[in-house]
Amino acid sequence: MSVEMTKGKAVHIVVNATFERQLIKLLKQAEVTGYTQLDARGFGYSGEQDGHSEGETNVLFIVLVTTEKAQQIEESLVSYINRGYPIVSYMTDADVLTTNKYRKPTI
Amino acid sequence: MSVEMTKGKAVHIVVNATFERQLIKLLKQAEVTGYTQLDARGFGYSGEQDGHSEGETNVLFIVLVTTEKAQQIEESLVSYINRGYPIVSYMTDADVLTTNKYRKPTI
Amino acid sequence: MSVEMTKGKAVHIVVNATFERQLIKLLKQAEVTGYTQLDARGFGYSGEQDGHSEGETNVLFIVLVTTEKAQQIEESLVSYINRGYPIVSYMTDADVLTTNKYRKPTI
Amino acid sequence: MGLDSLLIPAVLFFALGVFAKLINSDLKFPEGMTKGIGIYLLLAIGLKGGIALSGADFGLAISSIIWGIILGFGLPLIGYFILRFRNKISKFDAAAIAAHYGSVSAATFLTAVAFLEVSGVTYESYPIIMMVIMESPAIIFGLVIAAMVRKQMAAGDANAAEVKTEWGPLLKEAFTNGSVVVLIGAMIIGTIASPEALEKVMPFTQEIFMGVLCLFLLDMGMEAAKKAHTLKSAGVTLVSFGIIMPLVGGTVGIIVGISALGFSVGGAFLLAILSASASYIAVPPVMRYGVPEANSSYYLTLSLGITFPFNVVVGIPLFYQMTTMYAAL
Amino acid sequence: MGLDSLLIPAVLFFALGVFAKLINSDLKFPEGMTKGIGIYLLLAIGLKGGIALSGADFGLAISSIIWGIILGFGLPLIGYFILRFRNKISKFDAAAIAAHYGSVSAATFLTAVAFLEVSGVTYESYPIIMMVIMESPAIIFGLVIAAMVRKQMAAGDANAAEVKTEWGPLLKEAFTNGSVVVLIGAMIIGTIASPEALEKVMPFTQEIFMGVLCLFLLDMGMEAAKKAHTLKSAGVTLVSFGIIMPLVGGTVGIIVGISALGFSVGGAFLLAILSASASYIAVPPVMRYGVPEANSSYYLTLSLGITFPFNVVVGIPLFYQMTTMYAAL
Amino acid sequence: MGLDSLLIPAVLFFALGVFAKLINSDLKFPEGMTKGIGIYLLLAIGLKGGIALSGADFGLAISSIIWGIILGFGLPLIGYFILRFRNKISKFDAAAIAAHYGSVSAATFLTAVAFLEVSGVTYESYPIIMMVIMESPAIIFGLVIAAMVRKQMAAGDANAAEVKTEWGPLLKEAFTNGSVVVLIGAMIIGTIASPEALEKVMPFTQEIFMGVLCLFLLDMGMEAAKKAHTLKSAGVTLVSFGIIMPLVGGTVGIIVGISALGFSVGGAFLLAILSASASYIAVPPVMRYGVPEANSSYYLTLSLGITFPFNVVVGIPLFYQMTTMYAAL
Ligand SMILES: Nc1ncnc2c1ncn2[C@@H]1O[C@H](COP(=O)(O)O)[C@@H](O)[C@H]1O
Ligand SMILES: Nc1ncnc2c1ncn2[C@@H]1O[C@H](COP(=O)(O)O)[C@@H](O)[C@H]1O
Ligand SMILES: Nc1ncnc2c1ncn2[C@@H]1O[C@H](COP(=O)(O)O)[C@@H](O)[C@H]1O
Ligand code: NA
Ligand code: NA
Ligand code: NA
Repeated sequence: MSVEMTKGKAVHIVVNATFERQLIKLLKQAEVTGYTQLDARGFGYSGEQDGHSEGETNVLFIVLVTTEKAQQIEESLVSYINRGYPIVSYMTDADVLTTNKYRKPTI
Repeated sequence: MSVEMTKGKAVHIVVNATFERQLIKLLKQAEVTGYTQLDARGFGYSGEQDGHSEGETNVLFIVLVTTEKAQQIEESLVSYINRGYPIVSYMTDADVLTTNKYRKPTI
Repeated sequence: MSVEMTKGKAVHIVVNATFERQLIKLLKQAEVTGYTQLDARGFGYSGEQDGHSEGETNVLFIVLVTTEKAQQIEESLVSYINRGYPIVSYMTDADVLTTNKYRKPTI
Repeated sequence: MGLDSLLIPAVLFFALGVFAKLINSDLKFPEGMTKGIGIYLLLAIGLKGGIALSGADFGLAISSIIWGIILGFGLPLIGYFILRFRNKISKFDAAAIAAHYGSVSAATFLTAVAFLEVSGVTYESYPIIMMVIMESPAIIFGLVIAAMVRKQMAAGDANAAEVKTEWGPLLKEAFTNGSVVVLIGAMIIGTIASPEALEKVMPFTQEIFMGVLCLFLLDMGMEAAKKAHTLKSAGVTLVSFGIIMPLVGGTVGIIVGISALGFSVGGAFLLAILSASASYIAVPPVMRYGVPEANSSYYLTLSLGITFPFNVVVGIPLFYQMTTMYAAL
Repeated sequence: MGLDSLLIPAVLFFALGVFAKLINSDLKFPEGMTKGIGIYLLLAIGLKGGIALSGADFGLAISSIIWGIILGFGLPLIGYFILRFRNKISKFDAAAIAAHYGSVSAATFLTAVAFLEVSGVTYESYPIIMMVIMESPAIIFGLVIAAMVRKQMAAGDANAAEVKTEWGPLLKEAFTNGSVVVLIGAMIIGTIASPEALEKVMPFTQEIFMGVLCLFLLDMGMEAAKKAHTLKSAGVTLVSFGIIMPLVGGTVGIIVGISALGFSVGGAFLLAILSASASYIAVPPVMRYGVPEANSSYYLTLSLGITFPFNVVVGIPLFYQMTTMYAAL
Repeated sequence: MGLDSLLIPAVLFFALGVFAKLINSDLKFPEGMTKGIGIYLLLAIGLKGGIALSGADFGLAISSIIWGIILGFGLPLIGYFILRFRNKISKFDAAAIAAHYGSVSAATFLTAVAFLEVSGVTYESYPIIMMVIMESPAIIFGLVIAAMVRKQMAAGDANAAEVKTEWGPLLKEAFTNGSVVVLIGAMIIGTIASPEALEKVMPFTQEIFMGVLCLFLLDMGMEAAKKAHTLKSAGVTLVSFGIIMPLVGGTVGIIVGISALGFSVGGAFLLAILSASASYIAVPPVMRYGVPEANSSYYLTLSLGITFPFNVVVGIPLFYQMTTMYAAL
């Protein structure tokens, strides 16, 4: 037998650690059922983020959602990017394992 | 000249740190040639995992494998999810760089 | 309204922490506009990397670029892999959020 | 006396931590800092116990160990029945939670020690051995009960094979648990190492100890406050258990300490604290892995969010009073 | 005297850190180590201040607090106008940078304390209170100015709603900031905790303090050198501001310390250092989140890359001389 | 005497760490904790050396440095030939491994110091300078040999350009290596800083030193046991090298210490330990990057999994005996 997977999107969002709380708020507003966070460093328009202090640390969020919700989340980020927050986001197709007695994660 | 890449899957598995050893066992049983681990935090059905103590830390595994092996790994997770372990997994298509004199990684 | 996303590649590169500086040089040579780094552990041909000391730590780089640049980056890695450096790389399709007044990130 | 316990810096820093989270401060210890301090505290207290032991009475040490094992299995059993009493808590949850209360909280113990030292009350070193001993039985208890429940359910279940427990690895956990190894290892080292050599490590393990404890409790305070947020999800039954169980355990501890082991007031009080306290470092990971069927968000909410603050603020002065009175009988 | 300040181990380790980065060494502190040490330093200095306070003069304490608030708002205002003077720096950048200079650098302050102790100069404890007080007003200043600038711009802007500032959370930052909470909390604990209990934490918070500071400054030296790399991107105006502002602040601090508060040379000198120093731990994250329009790479380049080294190497001996001379008038 | 060395807490904690991994305990230090402790140890020992140096004999210091360089190049050369003797180990592996044995292990050295202090044996400070000196030559040795081998191979190779070594960055590593910078930097600071100021950092760098070392060795014990797991993959030749090389190095060290430098038994013994010990912190990362052709899993298996435990358990008492006997000739 083979498990059937649910097609969805893995939305990746890189933000500065100081924006972490705010992003979680946005994700809860978008009613995601869960997310995964990874501490990261990086480089971009706003220079190098070497993780030395909180303000210089990035956080990578991975959120498994439906294509619609993915779109909705990306939209919610735009205004913040325009206000100057260093936010980079991209999404990839993802086959999510939902064959389990809880049918989770609900994407 | 351009390197040719091998088509495969990048299997992502998020588990609680206390399940790390067991997952590695499962991966070795599935005869994967390697894996990458990242410490993570997150949120889901079993609440918030803030990384404060071992039991509240997640680990994200990324495993490059063939589509068949990917299926096999996902299957091996189901029974554990059904027993209550907080495990979330998804896979994405991946073009793996195998053009090297070792032809590695063998996915 | 819906944000339009730019199609590109998310290049993933796993290297030993001792190769971090060199990889950043390579990425700058490839003129990438940014990258994200995550500290990682892992297992492969060169054994287990448990993150205990610098030489046993991995770093996962994620770079958002165009398909051409992705190819170019992968090529630049081959000679290093052939010289014995433990490097594993793969790329996935990525829809990058570039709808913002800075039109960033330039992939 | 009660008030005094609140004037111990360690306790005040715990309060500061709680306060910081209540006002939703962004104060946050770097990843791993608390784990590191925790290892230090266990190492230091283990050494202290070992040194004291080298000059201790063998017979009393043995009976302390035996009583430690009895309490280690007895307390979680009591806890389990209290939890199952009104059949509101699932058997798995009851087993996992009971295990936390059978085990101990080193930080609570250390705060109690600080309390005694400030109050200038002497105490025996035996409770330290008992603290080491009491880590493991409770873990075994929780894992065994859970396995039995599983078998029970599997009876009327087709794919029973699936739920087969691997005893070995699970029971191993009870003895190879990191905290247990450091604590018992350091104690042995404290007993066998040459005294003049031990002298040289004292500045690190003894002199700066109380200060480091303050840092640790500051973080514990923040964690406790965070867990308290999830109280409502736990429900009245569990929350009240978080208060009742330490009272029961503390009382048992006093009786055993005074009547069974003939400890001084200081020693019996420390045993009361051990019995009243619930683990939130050693046991949770073991239950997470060993009893996945239990709701993991309950453990820490109870042991760290309710019982720990209760013991530090109410328990320490209360049990001290009770011990003094019981000893005076 | 000037030379002496450079013979303080803490300062020498700062130099070592700078040197390590200049030769591009791979020396690197593990993630979180500096954050952890930072919490320790704040906790220790807070306690020290609190203990000193318990024996301090109430009236003078109050006027110190009031002057702390005045300087906390006054200094960034001066800084803002200096920055905006030639209209080369955007209003947002000016507001964010000025906030850093209104606030203080604990490490600079501690190095100054080390300097005094080595030189055997006594000092009052009031500057420590002022250090606590001066963290917040500057933060508020920066956030308020930025909000005003936003409104101004929004005036001629269609989607103004979007830029609406949420005052609550922003101002909260000024008081719930982690550094502020630890510092003020530890100070209160130092005042109310029982002296004999505090005795027990001294070995950790006082005796090893200067040594830990060396470790901290070693890392700060590396960071400062890293930031210095980005100097050219900052431009002449900003770089010169990083030198001018501490001179202005230091002078103001001396005058207030001697003439307004009647401090001794030691106390006035410490106040000068507070006024001259710029924050690089507490304020940057707040500005990152609160004033996203400002270029974040400027703050640390200025406060850590220029002003901190300037104060440690030039400022400390210079301001000490100036204070002595002014006090002699 | 031999037994005594095993009663040093530091050694016992090393044993505890080994034991913890043997019983497969889940004990684990948080990420970065050991790196942090390592920086502290280097800083403290560097300062100690510097302070001692300020009162040392210049001539003897110079000859110590010269002999340090000679040993730093000589020992890995000996090691390289032993490894290549039966042509079973590739040239790259031989070069990389030899480099580890030319360099030193600070923890082994510190354990030896603890051994002397407990035994009440005095020792000169020169070995500390030599420890600093001996880090670099071995690194250069390994990189140079590897580069030569590469050229050799490239001779009959089309795309030789590809393997061209960038000398600059590689050799830089030998001198800008983090451990070297902290050690030599702290030593200089210890020499030039004002004594009264250094007094203030002693509680941190000297008093708690031996205790911190215990924590460090606990983790080293766990790592050593982990590496030992991979022994079989290393093969007999390498494993035996891990025992033979320290014996050779130690003997050379004793002779140089007594006959060439005229050290006391304590000093010569420490030099023997330096020569016998293999690096597992500074050198591995350099070889990983500089000699990618070598099998990286060998280095740590040998230096940490075999040679370190051998030196701590067998080497320390053995070399002490040998030194005493040789000195008595
Ligand atoms: N092209 C890119 N690929 C991957 N990550 C990026 C890229 N550009 C920016 N980032 C990440 O997003 C963060 C913020 O980007 P920026 O706003 O450009 O400073 C950086 O610190 C990186 O971690
Ligand atoms: N929708 C989701 N997207 C991304 N990660 C998730 C999602 N749901 C759960 N996770 C991750 O999986 C872990 C366990 O999930 P759960 O079993 O739902 O508690 C969480 O702590 C998250 O790190
Ligand atoms: N099949 C794989 N899937 C995911 N990550 C891998 C795989 N193989 C190797 N890696 C990662 O790449 C690193 C170096 O690989 P290697 O050169 O095979 O030792 C390993 O430590 C892993 O983190
Ligand atoms: Na208990
Ligand atoms: Na200031
Ligand atoms: Na050596």
